[in-house]
Amino acid sequence: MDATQTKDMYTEEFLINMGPQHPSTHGVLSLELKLDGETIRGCTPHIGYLHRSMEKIAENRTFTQFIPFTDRLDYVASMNNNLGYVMAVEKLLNLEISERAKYIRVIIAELNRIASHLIATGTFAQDLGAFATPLFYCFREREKIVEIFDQICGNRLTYNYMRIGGVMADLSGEIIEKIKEFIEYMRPKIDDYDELITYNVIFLARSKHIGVLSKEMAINYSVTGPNLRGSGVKWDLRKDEPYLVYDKLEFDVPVGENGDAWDRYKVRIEEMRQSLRIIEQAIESLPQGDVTVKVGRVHKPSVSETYFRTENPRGELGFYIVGDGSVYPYRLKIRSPSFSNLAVLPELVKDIKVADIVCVLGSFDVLMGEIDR
Amino acid sequence: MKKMRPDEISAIIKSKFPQVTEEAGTNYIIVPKESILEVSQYIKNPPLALDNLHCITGIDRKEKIEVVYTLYSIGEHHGVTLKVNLTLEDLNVASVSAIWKSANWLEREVYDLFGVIFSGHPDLRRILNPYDWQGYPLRKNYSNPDFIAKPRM
Amino acid sequence: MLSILTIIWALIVGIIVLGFIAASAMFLIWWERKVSAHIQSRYGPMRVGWHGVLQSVADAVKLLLKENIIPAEADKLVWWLAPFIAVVPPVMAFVVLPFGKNLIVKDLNVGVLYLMALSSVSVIGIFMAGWGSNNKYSLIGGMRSAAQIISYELPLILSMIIVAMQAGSLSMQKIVLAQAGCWNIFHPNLAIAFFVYLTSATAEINRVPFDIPEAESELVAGFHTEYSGMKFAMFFIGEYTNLFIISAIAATLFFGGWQGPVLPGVVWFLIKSYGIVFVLMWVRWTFPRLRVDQLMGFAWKVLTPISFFNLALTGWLLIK
Amino acid sequence: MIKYSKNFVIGIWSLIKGLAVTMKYCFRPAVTVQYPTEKRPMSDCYRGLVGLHREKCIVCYQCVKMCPTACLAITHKLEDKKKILETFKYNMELCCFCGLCEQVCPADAIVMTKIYEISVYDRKKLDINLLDDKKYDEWTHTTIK
Repeated sequence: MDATQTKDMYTEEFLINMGPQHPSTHGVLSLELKLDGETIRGCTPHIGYLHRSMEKIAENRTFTQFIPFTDRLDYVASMNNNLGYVMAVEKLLNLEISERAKYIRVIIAELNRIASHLIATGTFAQDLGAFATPLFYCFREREKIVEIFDQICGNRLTYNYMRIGGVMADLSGEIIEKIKEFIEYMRPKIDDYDELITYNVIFLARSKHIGVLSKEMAINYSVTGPNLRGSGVKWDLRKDEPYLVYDKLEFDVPVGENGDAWDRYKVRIEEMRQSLRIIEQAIESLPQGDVTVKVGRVHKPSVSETYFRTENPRGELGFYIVGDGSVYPYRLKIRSPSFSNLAVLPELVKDIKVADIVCVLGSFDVLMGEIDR
Repeated sequence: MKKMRPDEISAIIKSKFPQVTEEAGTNYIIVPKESILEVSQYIKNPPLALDNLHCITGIDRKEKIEVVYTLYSIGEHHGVTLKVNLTLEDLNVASVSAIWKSANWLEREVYDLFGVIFSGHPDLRRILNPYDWQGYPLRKNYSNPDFIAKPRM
Repeated sequence: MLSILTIIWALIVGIIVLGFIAASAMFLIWWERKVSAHIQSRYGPMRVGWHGVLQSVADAVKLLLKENIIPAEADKLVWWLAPFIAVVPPVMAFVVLPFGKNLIVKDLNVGVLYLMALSSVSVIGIFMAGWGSNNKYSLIGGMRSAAQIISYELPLILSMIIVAMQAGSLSMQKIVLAQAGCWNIFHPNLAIAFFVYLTSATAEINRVPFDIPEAESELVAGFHTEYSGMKFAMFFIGEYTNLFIISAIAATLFFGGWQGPVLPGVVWFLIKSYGIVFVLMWVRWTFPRLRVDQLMGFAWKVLTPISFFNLALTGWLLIK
Repeated sequence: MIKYSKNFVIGIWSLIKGLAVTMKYCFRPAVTVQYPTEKRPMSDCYRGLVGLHREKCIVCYQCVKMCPTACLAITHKLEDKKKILETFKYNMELCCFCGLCEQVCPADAIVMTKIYEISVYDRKKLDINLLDDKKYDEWTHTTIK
């Protein structure tokens, strides 16, 4: 075992395996930490404990059959995964969907973004030791969203709601009322989070200037989503490469200043506010019409390939689909945001305390279902 | 600056590197595997400034394996797709992980699932599969007793 | 003859105290679960008894029936002894707690000093647990605990000394009686001492926001990761008895102990103690945890200077 | 020094604000339900176990073809050129409750029921014969009363 020799103190480094069973590794992530007392000298992530071979499965499923599998990638934001996948397939098929379906997709995707950010907020506070209280508050709010989804599509976690060429079911007036109610309910709650955690002095002390991710490094590591914006890069696919009807809706892209853990957290809190704005506008301008276009049960794309990416709560979810003229994709690659976001972790945790690695990991909001696929 | 179209980007690259070609009917740029490093080096910096290596994909075309690099530029809002064709006999290609750090894990994934060897990679281990796994699961001819393909309809 | 009576008396008192400790710990565990549940918009235990009031009894029975798992590589003796050493000091502290005018086991004339001495013993139990488990997480937890308790000992003792100075005695009863006219908390210098005391006492018993020895999100469960069954329960009893002890000391030193109008002394004492327990629970379920270096910095850079300043101020006020 | 004390006061104030938030919710009614005795209302389109109206089934095999996890299996026999359902197996272990079979069925024969309390001790019980009328009796009354 190698040792570090400081002036007159001699300490031996020791290895500690954090995970795959650990309360705060957000799933089955294993971090091999080299510790010098409380200070981290090295960190090697080991992933793949949740590998289900989604890409191989996709080669044996028709395009519609694979939609339920995308639910299980990022199981906190299933709707956004559904959306990314069906839009990639629609791009491959050159399919144009109805205007109402587009608005519904935006409403649903933003609702799920709030749900996902709520979990990120709660678990991050939990990681910093605010034991369970913010997490329960977040789950209380998320429950409202999940109830809405339950009424729309009949399931509470794995929605399977988006379809190639539209959505599974229309939004009834009753559900739209519920969503409006939710917006009114949610706004003061975000202010409560600000009071309870965001500006709490202990929380600030724990998360400010921890895990600082510089702009250049974030871009070089292909970090995306709130983590990239936390580093001060104003980049949001909804603004910069608008899909669906995002270009008709008005919203801001919140960015952080220093790129530390607190900035990443704060970007998520602000994004929840912006998502509420988006939903409000989308409901107001929701047009009438069909929610699906008539397509066959199976889809036969021509021999072509396409790459399409959407802004997921965790970053940019990309699907690289190769069609060979049959009803099955020849190759389907899932570019999951958490995978690239996690890759930067070993760089950020050098020479910080062991308590901070939990903070950095929590602020990245990685999800193992998506990393391991 | 005006957003560049893919064909403009490929024209710039082609004028600089005569050895690259364009895939028929698409704007994918096919780079010979010897020159991937210098092409990467060039497009990383301005004028193209493709600073974000978004995704690396392998595609098993049975007689060859394609490695697809999807690149975007955060500042300039444009993107390009590079392709490197590898024959099954010689699955070596230079690693670009020194140019884009994100390539580190993405290349490990392609190595893990397709068996493409990225020479010059700092840490080429399997990433999703266990370290002692045999075979490359996303090859079309992969077989394993535990893997049962769903019967096609 | 006298000695036999003394022994019988000692036994009766011992049984009463132990009974109170067990009942108090169970009540506090239930209460903490209820408080946390209501803070978190939940119900908490509801099934066993009225609003789950007997839940702790059910849990105790379950823990008694559980298998006692000893890690293969553990240092057996140290590992086995640790829970007992962790639970003994809080029990011993009951000797000098004045529950009422005559309701005190033994009014030692060095009562405050005795409490200070006991509060530093419990660290040994925790450190033994961390070392004996032969688990890296436990070891880090034990080390953190030792460092933390030693750091927070100083402001704790300094703030208790200020009370002793004010009362002119180290005896707990005399301190209570000295507050007959005006509770200590209403003196500004003693109010500062109270907040220093409460903060460092929270750190002494490893509660949020100073719970780094058992920091769940980093160290799984810190020093008691490897414990199960009744040994785990011993740590729990020790923790909750400690919680009661520090609240009772605070009530005695700063809130006039058993003194109060109308109601009997013991009721006043319990009301005050459990009131402070509630505040500590409320704090626990609200705040995040400090990091280990911030925690040490807070003790040495904030609390200790304030205590010394306060000590000088009190001395000046007394001499004036 | 002034800045230090100002930060100190702001810090203490932020802690008090946090305490106020938790105290506020301490006196609000709880939002959870006492699960086995009290249940949330189910949504109309809830996707629970798969059920079958056997008289409606036209043996078109669409559900079998659509199922992404191959959990349905049908056999039929021919009686004067009419397809008669012989067996309809449903392997619940594989089912992912996606609802694609319900959506694709042209005769509305296959439906998603609202049964979700489906724990068993024997794995064989998860292999369900959908033609059995009593198949879900065990699971419809599992709740503790």
